[in-house]
Amino acid sequence: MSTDGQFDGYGGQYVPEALMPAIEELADAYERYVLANEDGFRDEFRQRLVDFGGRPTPLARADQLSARYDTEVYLKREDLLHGGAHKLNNALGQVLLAKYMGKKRIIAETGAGQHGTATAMAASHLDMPCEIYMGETDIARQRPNVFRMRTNGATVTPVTTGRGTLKEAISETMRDWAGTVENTHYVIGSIVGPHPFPSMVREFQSVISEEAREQIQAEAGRLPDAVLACAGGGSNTMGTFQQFRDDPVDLYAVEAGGSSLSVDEAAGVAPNSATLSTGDEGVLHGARTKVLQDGDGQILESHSVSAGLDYAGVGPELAAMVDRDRVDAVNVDDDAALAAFHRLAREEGVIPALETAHAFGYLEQHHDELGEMVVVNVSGRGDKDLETVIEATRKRDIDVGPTMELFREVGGAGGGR
Amino acid sequence: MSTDGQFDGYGGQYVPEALMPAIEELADAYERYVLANEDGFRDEFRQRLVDFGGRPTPLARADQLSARYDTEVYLKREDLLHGGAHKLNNALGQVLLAKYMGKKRIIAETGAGQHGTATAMAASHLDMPCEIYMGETDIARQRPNVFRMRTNGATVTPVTTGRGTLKEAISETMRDWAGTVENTHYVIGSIVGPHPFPSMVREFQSVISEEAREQIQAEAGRLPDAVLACAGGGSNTMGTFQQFRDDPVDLYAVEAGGSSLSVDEAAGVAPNSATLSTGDEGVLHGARTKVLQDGDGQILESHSVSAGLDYAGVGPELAAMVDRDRVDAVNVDDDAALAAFHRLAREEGVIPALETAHAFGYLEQHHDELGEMVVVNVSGRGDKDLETVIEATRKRDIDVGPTMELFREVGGAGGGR
Amino acid sequence: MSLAAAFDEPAFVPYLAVGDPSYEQSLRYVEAVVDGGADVVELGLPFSEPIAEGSTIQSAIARALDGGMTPDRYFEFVAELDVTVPLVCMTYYNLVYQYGEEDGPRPFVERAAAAGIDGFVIPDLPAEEAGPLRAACDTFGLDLVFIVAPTTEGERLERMRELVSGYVYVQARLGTTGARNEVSDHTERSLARIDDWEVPRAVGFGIKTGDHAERIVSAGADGVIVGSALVDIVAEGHEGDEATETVAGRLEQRARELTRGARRGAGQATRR
Amino acid sequence: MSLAAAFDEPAFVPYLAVGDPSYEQSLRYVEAVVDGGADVVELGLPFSEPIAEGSTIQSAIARALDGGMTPDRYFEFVAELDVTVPLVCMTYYNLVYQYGEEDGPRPFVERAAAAGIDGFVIPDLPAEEAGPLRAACDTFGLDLVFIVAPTTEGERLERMRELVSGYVYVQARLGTTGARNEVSDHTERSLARIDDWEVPRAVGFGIKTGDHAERIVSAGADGVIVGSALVDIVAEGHEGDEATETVAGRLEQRARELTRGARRGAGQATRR
Ligand SMILES: Cc1ncc(COP(=O)(O)O)c(C=O)c1O
Ligand SMILES: Cc1ncc(COP(=O)(O)O)c(C=O)c1O
Repeated sequence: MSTDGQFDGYGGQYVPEALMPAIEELADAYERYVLANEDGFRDEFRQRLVDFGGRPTPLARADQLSARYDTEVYLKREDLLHGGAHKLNNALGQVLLAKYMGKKRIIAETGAGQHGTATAMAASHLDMPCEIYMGETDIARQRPNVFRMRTNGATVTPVTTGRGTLKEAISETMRDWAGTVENTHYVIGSIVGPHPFPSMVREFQSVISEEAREQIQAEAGRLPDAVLACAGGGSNTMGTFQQFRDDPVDLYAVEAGGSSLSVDEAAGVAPNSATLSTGDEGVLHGARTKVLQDGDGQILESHSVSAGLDYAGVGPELAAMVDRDRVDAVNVDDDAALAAFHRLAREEGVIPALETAHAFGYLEQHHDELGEMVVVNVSGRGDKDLETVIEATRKRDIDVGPTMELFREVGGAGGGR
Repeated sequence: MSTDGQFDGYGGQYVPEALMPAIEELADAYERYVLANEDGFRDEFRQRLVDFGGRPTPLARADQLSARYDTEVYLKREDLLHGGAHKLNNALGQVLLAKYMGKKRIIAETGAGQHGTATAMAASHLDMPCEIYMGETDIARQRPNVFRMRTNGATVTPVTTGRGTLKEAISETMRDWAGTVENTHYVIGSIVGPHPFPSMVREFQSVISEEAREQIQAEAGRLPDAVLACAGGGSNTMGTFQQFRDDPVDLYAVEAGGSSLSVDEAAGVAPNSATLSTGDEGVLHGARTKVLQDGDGQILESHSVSAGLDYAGVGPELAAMVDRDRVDAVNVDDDAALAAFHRLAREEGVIPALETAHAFGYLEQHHDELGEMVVVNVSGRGDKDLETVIEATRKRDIDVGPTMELFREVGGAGGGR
Repeated sequence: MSLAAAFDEPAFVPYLAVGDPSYEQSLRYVEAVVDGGADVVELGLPFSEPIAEGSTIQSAIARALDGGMTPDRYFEFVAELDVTVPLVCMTYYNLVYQYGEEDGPRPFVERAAAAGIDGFVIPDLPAEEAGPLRAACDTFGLDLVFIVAPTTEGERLERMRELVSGYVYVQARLGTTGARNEVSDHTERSLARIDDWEVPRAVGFGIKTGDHAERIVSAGADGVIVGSALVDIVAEGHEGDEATETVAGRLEQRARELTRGARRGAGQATRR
Repeated sequence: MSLAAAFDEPAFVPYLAVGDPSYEQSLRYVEAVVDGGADVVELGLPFSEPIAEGSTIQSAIARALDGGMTPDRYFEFVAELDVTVPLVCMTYYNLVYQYGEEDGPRPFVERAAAAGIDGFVIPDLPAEEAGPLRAACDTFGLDLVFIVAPTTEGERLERMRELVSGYVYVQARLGTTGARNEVSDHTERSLARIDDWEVPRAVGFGIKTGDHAERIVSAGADGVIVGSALVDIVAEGHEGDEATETVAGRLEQRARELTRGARRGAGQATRR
């Protein structure tokens, strides 16, 4: 770990000059408030995670999966965090930090809406004005999340440039920030972006592994053999791994294999988001890291059935840990993730986010290589994914999935909405 | 409190003879396992509430509301329970009890789907086959909840008689139970139905007040002046009140005032679900209690913008407590509940269920009569209600609500689904 | 004639929902089943939440309610009926309880007695809760029939035995009402458990044909109760928009078949 | 001519995205702004994630990428350009870093030098990360321009001063690129902070008209950088499907106005 934002050459601060003072100020605030607990920041943060977020989240044995795999499988339940995903740990941390820094306004970008909803919740809770940039295509696709942000009092600003998705929203947020750095904090949603974001977000998320490490020892009397977490940008992954880094525990970052690992350079499209497995070094969104790009360095469009993993970059620290073989970068495809979604819901009564389902897809395929005891992080709940899963399941032949007859019987494909 | 199921003349067991042995067996099991902790039932139940449910849920001061009302307002966060509502406390308790009783199968009915999803989750977790009866009209209206149940492995059986809503589903479930009592347990979702259900469900839900009473004393150093909870059947209410019953604390059960408190006898319709406030004594679904009925004793169709409060009866114990003036039965109408939904989301970053919003509507209207410190139970989260709220908000002029322009701009009324 | 006396011969006891599908048609249909040989008629007073009924009778009740049936209309109906057999009111307790100004079952029972009702079956009123209604029945000289289920045993059976009058309704199998093709072998066992009761034992649930009736009576029953099989005929007639007389004819014929079946069983009955 | 020498008179420095909206049109447009008086041209090499640009230039970049622009096509373009003024390549670091077989900026710089590029502006490469690119530029004799923002101060300013060559790009106000009607009063303060630097100081962000240019130069700038105002003309022409020559004419005219404005400002400039 370093505090200068370098991870074996990954990381750094590749941002427009106008933003440099802001991220230097942020790096300073990070060290003082977050690392050194100045003004009791850390204490307040932890207390709010309890009071507002519902921490600690449980860690519990999954009885049916344990039997199925003849492996002790434990679930870390970030799906029970307020908002339904681990995202709030970070959003709350950053909004609170912005408050300590005297900032008056919060901005963030969001693709699927998970980070945007977490940020809007945190900003509402801490009474900070909040503006969320979101591509207009994503707004149309993610209506419920847009409404959640709006009800939390956030302004949702449609971004109409380009295809109207995450990348345009990121540019737009950067642009806003470049013009408003003095009073505004930009809440980045994963361990990506320029230093101090990767370290800071990891720090906020590490509460996951802090709890999990204590809980597994209390419940099982020992450390697990392996820890699994899905990886998009990697905040959930790093948060889940952090306290196990110095332990003899195998760490698996499960990426979205999408529909295929091969790339269509001509179209500029990677039909996956497996950046750790298939990307190579580049500079994206403020940091040197692994990136899905073509030979020229143009960023590819990534794809995954799970919107929250659909990103062409990955956190620099995670990239470095993979290069050092401390973390295994693996991936499962859309089909396996969908099957795993249904399996966890049916066997354990926990409906996971599609992102999360990737980790369980890997468990299904490789459980006999993971040792005797495994902790899997349930990074979020799947309520947000129901429509996607209904559609995707209908198109496929997934034997663990429920039949869709009921939906056909009553009201046809569009449902009776 | 009594264990014979009588509450000042309310309660009892008005069920078909075929079910009597089952409910006697259940009453016996309730006394042995639940009350006397035979075979460690209670311990296992409590542990599973922690591991699977995510208990304890937080109790925390709502800073913005406290300032707004110049009253210390504390939120008890049942919305953070697995599944998103207090319903799981009861569903998990009953499914576990069924297991202790040696039953092999779970059935339940559901209207809006909250109780059905909680039951399906609990049954999946405890590996019990589960069948949920649901009116076909409700199935069409509550597609996401139907899908949640299905993914949890439950069979969802459409009920096609009558109008295809909750009342027909209840009859159908009773009919199933009458034919399968020997191996099947019927999980009733509120403190209604024949003894021992009202007492048993209250017992399972009383964990809410057990925690809240300890938490408020730890955090605020004293008992609150008032406790507020919304009331449909009343399980959330009784669970929230139970441990405060012997304290000098005012208890408010907030019912759904719907669009009006007056009844249209000719049409058989009550445009509200304010059973405690406007109903009178009768026998419904197995118990003597307050009921919305016409002069002949025919049950009226109730109405509320919140599906989970939309029921023409109420728990007998709660009815008795209201008659004894231990609980104040109050109500707020649809409009006030909607406004309160938006207010809580915007001010505190917590999107409540529409059911829950009724309690906050009462707080808004009567905060100056509630003393200096109030605990409000956030019985569930509002994600399930987003579509309803979008529609209902658009039809009204709610000044705390977000404007709906974004939704008009992008994709029109139907959204870009 | 008293209710119990109606079971001197093995009795046929039809059930029809009053007002299904209309007041007038319903009047005619009750007369038809009486013409077909009914010894007692169970007249359903429709309640909005018929939790003990199968879907056939649920639908009949919905039709009757849609047609405007109320307790008062029901009593007019009973008064207007031109039949001589005893009549039993089958309904749910809330209607009994709510009737009239004063709380409790008494006003309802008084009015029912005046209209010509001889007894009650209240499926959601177990013996434990039946004290007030039993008392009111005694006051006005009406019978109170209880349903004995296959699962009713021990103390509960004893309590019912003390409270019952008129006849006992023996539920042949678990489940709610609804016609079945098979006559359950629960029947014999169920009857055996109440072998020594003083009231006639009428068996119901799932009886459809004369053959069923015969087998039930030969298994020891004093009568058969038939609901869904008859209500099905009403429903078909209603859906097919058939003439009242056509449907009435069919009901009468089915009633005759069932009456004959019951009587045939008598010869073979061996009361143990 | 060296980059710095181009600022002997107050300079007009236009920015255009190469390949916007097509290779051929873009060639013509660059020549037009040179004909209009440009002293240096900033040639944008389109990158898929232009995080420092406003929506005008983002759209230009998108059009260029859709038209098939790549680094190699860009270098062909530069080589083919028939102009005599110095050329600066403006792009993002990932394209610089990825080019060629070997990792790092050297192959890109080598190729750029061969094509005729005189210097670079890389908006997402702050001084802290610029070491390798500075070294490669030195090897091939190219300049490296840095952007000084209104918020750049102290140590950071010093580091930049050490690394900069050619000219310094002074960001007149916070925000990303985009034409504004008002010239910010940040300008004077920004210029004052780098009063003693050895390189010419070109001010950009938000300059649209000859009057703006005049005011900026009279506030002490050695040149004005204009992007969005020109790209807007390209965009309008593209959307209106106008003839290339019409658009080129308009660009040339605007360039002339800006050049004149800059020159006019010179008389009033008081270098402090
Ligand atoms: C539930 C869930 N899990 C995992 C992720 C991926 O998080 P990260 O990008 O930080 O790896 C997301 C992102 O939206 C998410 O919503
Ligand atoms: C969130 C929520 N709160 C309250 C209620 C009402 O519960 P009860 O009927 O037990 O009062 C429901 C019922 O569905 C609910 O979903």
